[in-house]
Amino acid sequence: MSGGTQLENANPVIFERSGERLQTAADEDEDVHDPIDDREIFDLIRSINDPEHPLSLEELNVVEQVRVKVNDAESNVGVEFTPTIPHCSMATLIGLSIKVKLLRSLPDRFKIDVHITPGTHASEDAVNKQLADKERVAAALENSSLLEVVNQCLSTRSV
Amino acid sequence: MKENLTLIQRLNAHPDSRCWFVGWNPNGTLLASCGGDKAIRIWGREGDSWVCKGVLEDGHQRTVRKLAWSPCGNYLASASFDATTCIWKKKNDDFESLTVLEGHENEVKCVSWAPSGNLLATCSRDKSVWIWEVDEEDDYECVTVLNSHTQDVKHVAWHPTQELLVSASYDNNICIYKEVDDDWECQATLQGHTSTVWNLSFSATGERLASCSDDRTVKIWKEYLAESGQGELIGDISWKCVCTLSGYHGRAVYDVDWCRLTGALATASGDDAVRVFKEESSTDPDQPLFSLAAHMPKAHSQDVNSVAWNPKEAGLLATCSDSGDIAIWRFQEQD
Amino acid sequence: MVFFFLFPPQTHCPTLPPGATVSILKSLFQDVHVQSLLLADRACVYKMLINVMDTREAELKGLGADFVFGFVQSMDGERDPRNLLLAFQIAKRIIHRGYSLGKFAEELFEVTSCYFPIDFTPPPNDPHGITREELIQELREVLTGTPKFAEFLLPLIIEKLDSDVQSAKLDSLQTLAACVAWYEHKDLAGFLEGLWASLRREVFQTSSERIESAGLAALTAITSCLSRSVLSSDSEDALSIFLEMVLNDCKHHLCEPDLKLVWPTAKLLQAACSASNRASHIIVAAVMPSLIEQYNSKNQCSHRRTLLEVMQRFVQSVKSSESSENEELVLSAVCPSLCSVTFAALSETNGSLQVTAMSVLISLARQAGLLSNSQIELAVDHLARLVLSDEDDTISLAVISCAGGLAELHPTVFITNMIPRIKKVIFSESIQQDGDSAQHTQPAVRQRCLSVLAAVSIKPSVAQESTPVLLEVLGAAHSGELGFSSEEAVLACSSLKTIAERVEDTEDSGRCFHDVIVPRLLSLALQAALKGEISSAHHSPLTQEAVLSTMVGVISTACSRLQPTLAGQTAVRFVSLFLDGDVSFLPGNSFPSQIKLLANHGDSWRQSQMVCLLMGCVCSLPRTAAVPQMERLLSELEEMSCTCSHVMSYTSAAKCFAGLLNKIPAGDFLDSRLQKTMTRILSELNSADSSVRMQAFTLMIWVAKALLLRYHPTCAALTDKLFSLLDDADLGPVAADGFSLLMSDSADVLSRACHADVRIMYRQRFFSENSAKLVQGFNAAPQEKKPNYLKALSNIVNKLPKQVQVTELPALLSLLLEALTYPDQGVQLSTLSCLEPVIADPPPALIQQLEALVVRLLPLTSAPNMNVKIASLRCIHALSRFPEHEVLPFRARVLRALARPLDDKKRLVRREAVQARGEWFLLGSPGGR
Amino acid sequence: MALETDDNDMFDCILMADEKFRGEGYQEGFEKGTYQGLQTGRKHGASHGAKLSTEISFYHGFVVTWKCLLQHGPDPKLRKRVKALESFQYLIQNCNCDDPKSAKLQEDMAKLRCKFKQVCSMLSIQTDFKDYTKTSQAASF
Repeated sequence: MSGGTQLENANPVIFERSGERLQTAADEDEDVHDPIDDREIFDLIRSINDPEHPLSLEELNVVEQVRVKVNDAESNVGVEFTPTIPHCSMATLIGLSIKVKLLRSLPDRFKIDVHITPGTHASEDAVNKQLADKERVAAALENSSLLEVVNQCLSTRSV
Repeated sequence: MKENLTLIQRLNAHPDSRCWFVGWNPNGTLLASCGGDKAIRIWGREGDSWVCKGVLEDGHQRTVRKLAWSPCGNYLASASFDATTCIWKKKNDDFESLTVLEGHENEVKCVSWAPSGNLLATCSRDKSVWIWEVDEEDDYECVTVLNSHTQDVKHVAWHPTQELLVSASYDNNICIYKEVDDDWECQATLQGHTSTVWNLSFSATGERLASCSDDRTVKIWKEYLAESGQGELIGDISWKCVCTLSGYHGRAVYDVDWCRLTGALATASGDDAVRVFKEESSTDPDQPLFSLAAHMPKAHSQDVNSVAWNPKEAGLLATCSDSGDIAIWRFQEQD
Repeated sequence: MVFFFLFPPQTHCPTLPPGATVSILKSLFQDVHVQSLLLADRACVYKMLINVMDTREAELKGLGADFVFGFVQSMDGERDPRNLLLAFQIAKRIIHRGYSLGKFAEELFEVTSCYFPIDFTPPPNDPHGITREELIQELREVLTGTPKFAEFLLPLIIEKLDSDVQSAKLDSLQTLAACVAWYEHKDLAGFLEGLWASLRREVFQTSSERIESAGLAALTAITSCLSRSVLSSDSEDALSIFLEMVLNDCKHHLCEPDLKLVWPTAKLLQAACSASNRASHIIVAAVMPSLIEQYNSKNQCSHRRTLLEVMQRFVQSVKSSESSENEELVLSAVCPSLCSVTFAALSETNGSLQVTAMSVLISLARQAGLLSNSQIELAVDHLARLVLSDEDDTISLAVISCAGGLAELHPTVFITNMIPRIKKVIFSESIQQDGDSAQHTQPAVRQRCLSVLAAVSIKPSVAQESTPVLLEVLGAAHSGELGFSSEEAVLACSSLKTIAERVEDTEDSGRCFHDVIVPRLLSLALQAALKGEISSAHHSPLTQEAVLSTMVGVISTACSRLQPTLAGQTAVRFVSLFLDGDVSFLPGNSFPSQIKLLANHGDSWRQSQMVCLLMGCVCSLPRTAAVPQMERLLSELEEMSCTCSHVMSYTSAAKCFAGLLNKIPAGDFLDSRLQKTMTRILSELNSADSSVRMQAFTLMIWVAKALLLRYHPTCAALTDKLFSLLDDADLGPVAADGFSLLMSDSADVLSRACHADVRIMYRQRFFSENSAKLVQGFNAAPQEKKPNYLKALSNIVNKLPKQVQVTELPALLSLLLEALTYPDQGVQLSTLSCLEPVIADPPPALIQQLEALVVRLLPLTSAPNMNVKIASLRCIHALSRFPEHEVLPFRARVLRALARPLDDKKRLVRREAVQARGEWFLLGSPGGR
Repeated sequence: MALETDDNDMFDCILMADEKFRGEGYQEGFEKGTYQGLQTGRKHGASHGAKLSTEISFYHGFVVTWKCLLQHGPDPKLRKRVKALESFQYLIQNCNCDDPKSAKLQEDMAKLRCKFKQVCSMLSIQTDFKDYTKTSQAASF
């Protein structure tokens, strides 16, 4: 977590940031209703900072637009994220950050499911189950040391 | 069919927070609620509407997860994420903090009072279930610490008549405990759910147990005594799942409550809906059939966390939600 | 303390006999233990030393190394930052003015370097205002001042780089980069490995961008140091040895299949590469081939793109030598294969790959003399293909900029290849199979073609070829051939404008506009106007306002850049055309003999609106160019602006009038002219039943602007009139908007680009002169008129530079807050936009108003108008940066309120809401802020 | 003859050398391996055994001390506590730590820890020495 300590995966592959979403005339038009789409969700989570690298989840390819599925009409969002290494102990934290970011950024009508990309993590099921347990997520966000890490991941000011 | 669950009142009980739990006092005059705002609220009837009678604050440093009324109705126990359980005593119209039970390593998830009122059970993410003994002068003493679950214990409930304790856990199992020559032991482990078991509720007589789970099902378990038939024959009590309600809930089922007056089964679910199930009359007790008697799709704007039948007034139902709201419903049967 | 009387700091003391200084210093160093003195006295000693060093340098140097030793002793153990600054200055003088360090070099280093890295944080409200940066800077200049320190400093840096303290790392890296600048190879030799190891670690495992870049900078510095010193170095080639080490540690990362560490490695190597021409040679030779091979072996697009980007950075970082004639170019060896890779990428289907390829292309082209003609031909072919085929916006944007870049470097290919092809496409007309209608090139393609034409025309030679095509488009649009739309006409004009702006300003480019383009435009417009009058069949798009006003842009840009002689001619031509209907200079004649463009034609607006072209010319010419028949011109313009009923016509006339007025030198002519106009305007405005009040108002506002810009006193009278009009039943709102016209620059007239007489800070001046009036007016005004004042206010404040806003804000805050509660979107919007920057850096007055601010802002986040929502959300976002204890109480309230815009139907609103809400969540939360 | 045989011998040796050496190599390797295996095994076992026994003996000492402290007192409350301590002691004594392989050992340890918690709570001791019982750490949820 802290810069000083030895990183678990000291040398991740770095992927380029995708540019800002192009604005269309429809975006400016008062009368058009823009549904919440995959790209919009992706834009919410791609800038999240990785807990141990000075990089965004997008740059580490932890999140990709193709792994985001949203249905605005039915108010549900599904996000799959891919830990940089299969034993990454940060996986739960990353998932938590994604979940929290979405909880803070989406209308509360949405049901938010955050999972690990199938077959990419040693303890995939355990992590998924924990992230799905809202009671434990709620408890986690009352744990100041956890909340601190999550907030750092979500903070826009660069470290 | 779906019209027979009607909203009586909606209360913004825990603004800017979620409401985790609602519970009626034994004579059904008061409703207690708790939530993420660390507060406990007591609601009572005034005329034909429900109003806040009192707020119990600064008993806990973190979310208050569940509450339990003592059988006599004079005590209220609150379980909190701050790892403590608080006992409140009713002083005429007010409540005062009596003692704080410490010992759990982290979040206390549930608390429950035995029918006698002399025993209290608590459970926690530390995987343990604790049983406390209460004496005349309101002293609480831990009589046992049970570690039968391998994970976070979500719920504990007492049998309505016997000193029999059940617990539900993140490890997908249900455990049943009994005191055997003054030592509590896990008598049986009910397996069947494929994910976290969130809640448990006994039928009026206590020979049946309803459980609800993250696997989106509700299961009905029935007690089978050993062949000899004598109830007091200790050990080899066994419980079997006699019915599974699946395909009704769109997401996790967080709470189930079995009405002691009407036998109706109400569920609270993460799909924002409240449902009521009735047992088909004259079904084989070994394979009962339950049918959906009422379905309120958008009962709340967010997850429904808790559902509670009023113990005295048949059909009066309270629910609460992540939105912080409490809703009071009337369930009418129509023939 | 006798010395301090002898050497009052900062004063010279000529009275002192020669030699006295030395003996006094000697005894000072011997008898006084400086560090046991009081802070102030120590300061005195240092100041005295500085003083004598400045005045008695020779004598001091006589002391030899003893002086250094004395100083070292006296500063040893200094703690106070103020004194440290002084001590460092002395040390600097010792080093830079060549005092002999003798055997005390190490002592001097020790006594100063013990403060490195500086970890001083000034106490809050520190009166002496000494910053950490000052100390760091001073100390750095000491430590890096002489190679004599190298053997001590470099190990120290290597050690400090291991520290976990980010600031220490950063300081060490910067110090390293600084000191190496003075060193030679021999000073570095012993430490290269250690330094490299640390640098590599810092870049590979960096935790902050600043450290990374500092590390890279240091590497560059080291490499260039080695490159320098090798010239003198006798035996082995230090540079190539060092780079060999670097390459050995790095190169394999570039070849790993999963591209682990590609970026940090590339950055390191590029840093080294950019150090010198020789370094470039070595690195490129070692790296490029394997990269290219890698690229060809990969088939995953993301991997390829990464590799291509890496290559592009390498090409960029290559340092071409100063004397590149005889030397062979760094990249010439790899160029062919690099090109083939690039071209391959250009023909891929993956957009981002293509875009990257284009950036490679540019960087290659920037390497002078690298690309062969055939290669450039090929590149242009690809670009042309992309322009004509590709629909994707990002790509076509990239293509256009790439084409522009290439055309600047290699114009000829574009003249012979690109432009003809584009022309062909623009005018192509293919008959559809089912043959019912002529099928033109799709608008999208045409638009791209037009923008490319603009982009490539930077060299006059290219412009010579591209502009005729654009004119031809306009011609076709005018005559209605090939179904050119008016949008395309506009686009063609704006392309011409772009060219007028960007084309290199040379004699013949100017001529081209003066002789060909401007006359052609005029005649087209004129034909359109006249044609419009007679036949009602096909109405030429060139009579449409949109087209005309872009045409104005072309003309004014062109005219503003004309050389004096041409400018004069143009002026004469235009004036004689508009006053006397002289069409002699227009091509494609066949114009009726009697044209009077400025006469009042009743409803024939097509001719009258032509006046905007006149404006475009005469108002943009350099002030040196004399406009003939000024008096007559002005009166006809005034007449037109006050009588004509066609909005664009009378507005343009007014603008033209104002534009000319602004440039007329002060004097009787101007004043008398003004008098006439003023009286006319006022009489019209004051007669309530006048049918031309709007016209008069328009003229007034433009004249006012013209005068305001040049600080002409008469302006005051007009602005007062303007204020009084805020209460006017019909003109009230217009008057309010008038203020934004006064305060903002207009595109086509009265701008610096048009050589108008614009004084600096005229806005501030106007504001400070009138804000009081505004406030009074507001308080006096009847309720239903107040909005006008608020709108006027926000129109003014909006355009003020921020520092002025901040200083003036307290006086106006209550008004601005009130303005937020008015339903008028315009008022809300402009108020919000002027509040936002102020909130971003709030004056105390604003913080006191926090409650009121929040109360007014929150409801606006669910206002009907999306721009209001966005602006208010931005303000609320900015509020989150207020002092925490001030805003924390509002957290819950704001979060609740912002939940609603999260579900807004407009994505842009949601985006702002998300950002604002995110910040507010972090407020007062662990790790948040 | 002799020569021949000699020759054969010689060739045999050469032909056989390969297998012979491989065999020896294997043997050596095997022995080394087993030895090291045993070594590490012993280390591991030792450290774990040590951990367990320290824990148990800590409990034992704990019980004994507290019994002494509480023994002589008529107060029924004290009695209960002593009773609890005694049952704790009973568990400790009947914990079969002599058979490290048995699964029962784990059960017993679990029981001990639970009992320890209970007793601590009864004696209202702040179990700040949770080293044995504590399971969760800060970053878990």
